[in-house]
Amino acid sequence: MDLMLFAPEITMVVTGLAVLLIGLFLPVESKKVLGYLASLGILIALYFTVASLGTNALAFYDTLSVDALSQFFKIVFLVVTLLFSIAAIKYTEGSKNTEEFYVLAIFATIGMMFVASANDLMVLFVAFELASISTYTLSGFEKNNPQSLEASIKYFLIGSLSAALMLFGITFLYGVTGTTSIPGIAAGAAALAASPIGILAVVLLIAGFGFKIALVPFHMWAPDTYQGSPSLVSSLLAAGSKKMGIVAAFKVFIVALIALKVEWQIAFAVLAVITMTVGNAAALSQTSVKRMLAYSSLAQAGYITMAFVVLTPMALGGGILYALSHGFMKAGAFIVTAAVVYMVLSENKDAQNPDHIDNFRGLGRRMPVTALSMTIFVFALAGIPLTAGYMSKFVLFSSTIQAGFAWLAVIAILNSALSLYYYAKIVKYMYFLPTEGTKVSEPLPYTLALVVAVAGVLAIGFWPEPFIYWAMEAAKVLLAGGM
Amino acid sequence: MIPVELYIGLAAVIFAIGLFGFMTQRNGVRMLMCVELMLNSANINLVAFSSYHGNLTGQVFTLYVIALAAAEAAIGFAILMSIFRMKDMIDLDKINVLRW
Amino acid sequence: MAIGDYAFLIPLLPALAFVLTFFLGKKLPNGGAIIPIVAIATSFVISLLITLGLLQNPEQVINQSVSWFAMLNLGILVDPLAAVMLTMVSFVSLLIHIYSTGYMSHDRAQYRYFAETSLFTASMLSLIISDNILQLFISWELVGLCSYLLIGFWYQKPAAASAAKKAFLTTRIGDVMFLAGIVVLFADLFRLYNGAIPDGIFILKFDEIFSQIPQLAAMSTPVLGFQVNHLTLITLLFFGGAVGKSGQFPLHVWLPDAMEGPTTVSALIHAATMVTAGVYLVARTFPMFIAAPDSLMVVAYLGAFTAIFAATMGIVMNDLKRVLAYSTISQLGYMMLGLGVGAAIGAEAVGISIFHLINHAFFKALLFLCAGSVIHAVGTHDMRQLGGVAKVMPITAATMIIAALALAGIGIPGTSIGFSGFISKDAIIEAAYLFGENGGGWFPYVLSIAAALLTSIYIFRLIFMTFFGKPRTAYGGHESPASMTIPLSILALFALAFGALTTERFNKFVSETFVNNFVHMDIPGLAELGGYHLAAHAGHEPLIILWLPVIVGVAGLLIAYLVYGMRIVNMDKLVSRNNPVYKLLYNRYYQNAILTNFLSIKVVYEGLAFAGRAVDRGFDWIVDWIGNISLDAGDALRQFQTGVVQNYAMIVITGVSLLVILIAVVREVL
Amino acid sequence: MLNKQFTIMQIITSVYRFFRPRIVGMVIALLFLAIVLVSVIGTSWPAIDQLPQNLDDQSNIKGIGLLIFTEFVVPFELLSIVLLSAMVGAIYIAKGEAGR
Repeated sequence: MDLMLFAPEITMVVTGLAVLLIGLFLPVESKKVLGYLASLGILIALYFTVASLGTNALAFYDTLSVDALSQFFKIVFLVVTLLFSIAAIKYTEGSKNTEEFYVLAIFATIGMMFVASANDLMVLFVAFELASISTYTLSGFEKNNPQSLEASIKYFLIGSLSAALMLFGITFLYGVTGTTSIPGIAAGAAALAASPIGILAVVLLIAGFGFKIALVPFHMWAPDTYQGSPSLVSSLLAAGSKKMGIVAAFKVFIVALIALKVEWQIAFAVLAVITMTVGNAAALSQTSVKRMLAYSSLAQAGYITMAFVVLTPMALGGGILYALSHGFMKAGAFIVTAAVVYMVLSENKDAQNPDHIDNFRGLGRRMPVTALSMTIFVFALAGIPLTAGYMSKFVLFSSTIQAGFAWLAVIAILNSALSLYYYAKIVKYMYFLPTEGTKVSEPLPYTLALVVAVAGVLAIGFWPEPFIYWAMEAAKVLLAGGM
Repeated sequence: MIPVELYIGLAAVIFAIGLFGFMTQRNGVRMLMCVELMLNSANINLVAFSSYHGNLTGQVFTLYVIALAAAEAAIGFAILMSIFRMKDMIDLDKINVLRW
Repeated sequence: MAIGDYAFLIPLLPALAFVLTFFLGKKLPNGGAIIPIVAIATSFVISLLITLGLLQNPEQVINQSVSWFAMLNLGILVDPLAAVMLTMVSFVSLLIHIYSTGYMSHDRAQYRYFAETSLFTASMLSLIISDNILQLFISWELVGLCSYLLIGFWYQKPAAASAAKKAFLTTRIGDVMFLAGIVVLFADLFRLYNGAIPDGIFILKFDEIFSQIPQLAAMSTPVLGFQVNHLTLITLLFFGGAVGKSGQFPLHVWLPDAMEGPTTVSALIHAATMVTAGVYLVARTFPMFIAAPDSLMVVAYLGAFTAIFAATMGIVMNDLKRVLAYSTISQLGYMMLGLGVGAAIGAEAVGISIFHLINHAFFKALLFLCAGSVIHAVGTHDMRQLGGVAKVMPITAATMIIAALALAGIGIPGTSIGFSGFISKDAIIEAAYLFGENGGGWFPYVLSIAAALLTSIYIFRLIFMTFFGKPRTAYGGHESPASMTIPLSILALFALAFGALTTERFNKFVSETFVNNFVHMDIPGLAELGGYHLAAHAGHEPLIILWLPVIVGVAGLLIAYLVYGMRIVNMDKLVSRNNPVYKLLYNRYYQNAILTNFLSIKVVYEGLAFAGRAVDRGFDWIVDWIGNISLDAGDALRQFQTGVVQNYAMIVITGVSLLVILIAVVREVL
Repeated sequence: MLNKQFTIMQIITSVYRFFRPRIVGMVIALLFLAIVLVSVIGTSWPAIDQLPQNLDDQSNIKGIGLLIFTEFVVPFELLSIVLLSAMVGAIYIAKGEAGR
């Protein structure tokens, strides 16, 4: 077995441990080094992943598989963590606990990466929990801020509940088929499809994954947690761990449970419609930008979920591409709020609700680069052409129509038109409303992270061919296993 | 031999009790206990199925779940402690600043 | 190297100018106006040379494409239609830029103005030059975005910010329809190829789309018991986009409000760039329209209706710029009508419509720039406070009168003597007559004649109230600087003579768009697909038909002179809140109230847009009410988010239970 | 019109108080339990005939150990990271700041 297949994971583990150990011996002033170290490690892992694109292998008694799908999502997770890690250089400045912040994020990413390559439900479950447990702490990282703690405990409790539900569902799969390996379950799925327990198992698994993806009605924690957590953690949650739920659902439903296709297609059709509508409607009147982004992220999850309903190679490719685009857009948007929160707090230490939309007034003059990036991100989220969001939506929606789900596409298009209202609101606040504030200097790490994210958004928007190609390759993996 | 349905039924009842507690208890620690209850009901399932299938996968899984439950409990208690330090109570229905 | 190889520079140079101006403009004199002026001038020269080349040899259209991804491409297409549009847009935009150096000289954010206008021009040029529908759509969105920025240029003014938002959101409704049309088209084409698209075929490229028209026309889907032809559906969705962009009823509401930007921006929007995009879209995809049953009928009727609808409102407006805005809507209605009558005259319709578009661009830009000149000098745009301006500003007055004569369409029928507006508008009205004669219904013809009368009345009302008589209030004022009057004079020259000089060549030239080395469309054959009967060649109309437009034009002039010049009727009695007709017109048919009411039910999105505005302005109680319902729905949804984690768990478990039951039930039913 | 939101909120809270969360929780938990039980009873579970198979060695520790270090070594290794992560997290969150 070739250990190089797991070079990205190994690099990440080594990076995490190194950050943790070195952090113990560094004085507070020089802890900045940890940020550079972590970013470097993530970059190396990213390099290994990109370099091994196209390989195809099973490893560790077939419990892990390396294929186009897992590689694609590993890239998504690593990119998001990279953005997170660059931006966190500023966020953790002067903190005693830099190493904890980084190591938890890196461990969470490791969990996500293993979910992406899991070929066995046991691996999948443990890796899922690794990502969850690490992020529980991260979201409560500002432990003297009641909002952060509240976010953390809510996330934790609903997360544990969902884990229990998911585990309960997995036990039934194991009970019927006698194995936890994904191909094994696929082989024995005929028995599942014949019995009512199949439906229950499907729904329990949807609840478990839906918690991470934030599908209505399993989304309740998401707005609260995204709002209360440190903005950077929200970016990791919305852009990274949400995708983990999606890739897990891809694997489990499309590969393992294709025999129960009808059942979960019904469920996902209902959930997709409800999720995008609730997300957009509830976002309309939010005043906290983070909360608005959280609801918008619900809506985006709803769009991606359409891929499960349509289930053609192109739709799956669209969904997978959307996952990558959303990673860039959402991570970027949350990093912008992080920069704004930083600006507000550095002016007034006791500011309440630093992410309130009023603080975005006149941002176009106060922080021009940040505001411009935010404009690009929200336009991308709204699906304006020449951005990643447009390309992904185009592929996804047109494949939906093509597969004969015109009604679903109509709902989605109407929803995305509706969403422009609140995205435009942010732009309006940034560029059209006056402010008393003066220009502030933009912290370099935030700016750097934003530039990377903007580059990603525009790259997919302007030159989508390679991205679509890899997304389609990833989609082929799913359908080859299942159909 | 006891039919496997009875084991699963027991697990389901325990799971439902856990759910009931989770939905109605205010005290954070009790809610955590309910989560443990649910995880352990899943463990009963796993072990029962493991026996009835004659393979050990389920029992290995059970061990892992126990370890995960421990890790989860550690985090949960830590967060609750932090909350208690700040507010002098852990009634979670009163912690609702973030809403709407 | 042929000049055609430089065609890609036409949109690229202004785009480059945008970047340069945006970053360097602050440090240069005049906000760096010289950069966009040079860039656009170069674009103009290239376009002009290409047009002249095409005039020599109309067969050789320029088409260069690069593969973008999979089956899509980026590329440029300069055929006669695109060439004349490019030349006109770059020319008018150039003049407006030169004029702006004078007009905007007092504004601190000049550099931002010039950057945005040059991006605006670049987007419009790239829209025209696109050789595929997707690129056209992207530019289309960019145009919308720029208009948002420019209308809201003075964003400190709440009215401007709100108008910008209104323009953006209203045209967005059209954009959504356009996008839906593209998506349907894409899906259909994909299906025609069974998903296996050969290499080197770009399915959204125009020649490819056009070559599939017969197959598309054969597809239909039952909707609510009707067989909906896919081509009709697609073209109507496209037309929906054009309705939004070109300010046709009922999506015209944004255009009058768009006056809140600088007057030069209004000129740019109304004459050269934004609103003509919709007409251009329909002209560009004309082969699809003519092969689609009923689509052209919708275009003709809606166009005619918009023409008269806007003209009636033009009569009662007191704001100089608003009269012109409604005039634009009305004239756009004529252009749409001109395309719609293609049902009777085939490809020639594109010729006459685009001809009117070009002439309109000249005289409407002139009207706006003159109005800007007056406003710049006098400082008000309420006509009731003006009067006798001709004495103070002779050049402005003279050029404006020429523009008015052109708009009213004064000339001698049967010859090519007349103001440019006459030549083109007359052609449209005659075509509308043919349209009626060939079974299209007389409604468009009657409305277009009536609208011609009203047009003449409102524009001369404006002239008499503003330039003649005695000053009604004391205002200062002086003739504008040369940088402003020279563009005026040039435009006046074009308004005077362009139509007369080119009428022979123009129609033939533009109608050739669909027959050359790029596409070879059999327009009569396609018309049979669409079920339209093309008439024999025009020119056999009764004399009265030829003369009627001019007669009503002159009649309008006389009426306006009698009422506003001589003041033989006491308007104060008529113009009062007690006169129900005036009230109805003045409140613009209460259209804001009715429209918002209607649309927000039909299109939740628009309702919300207005709700947002209603909150901003405390504007209209109906809107307020409906907006509240939408927001309440959002609020009601938010109520579930109680913030208590136990309730969250309840919802999760309830969701799980219900989902299980739902799936079980649905599976039983299926 | 002072605040519609407020009245809706009041209705919801009063309804909520009226029903008492326990009853709602009970109903939901019972519904869930019923669904699980119905599904379980409606399913025919596969089972081996007798157990344990090997009467000589009733202990399965060895088997589990083997499985842990062969087939399921990946989750085992992951678990070590989970525990490390939980430890770091729990210590960080629970650690009191000086002066609080």
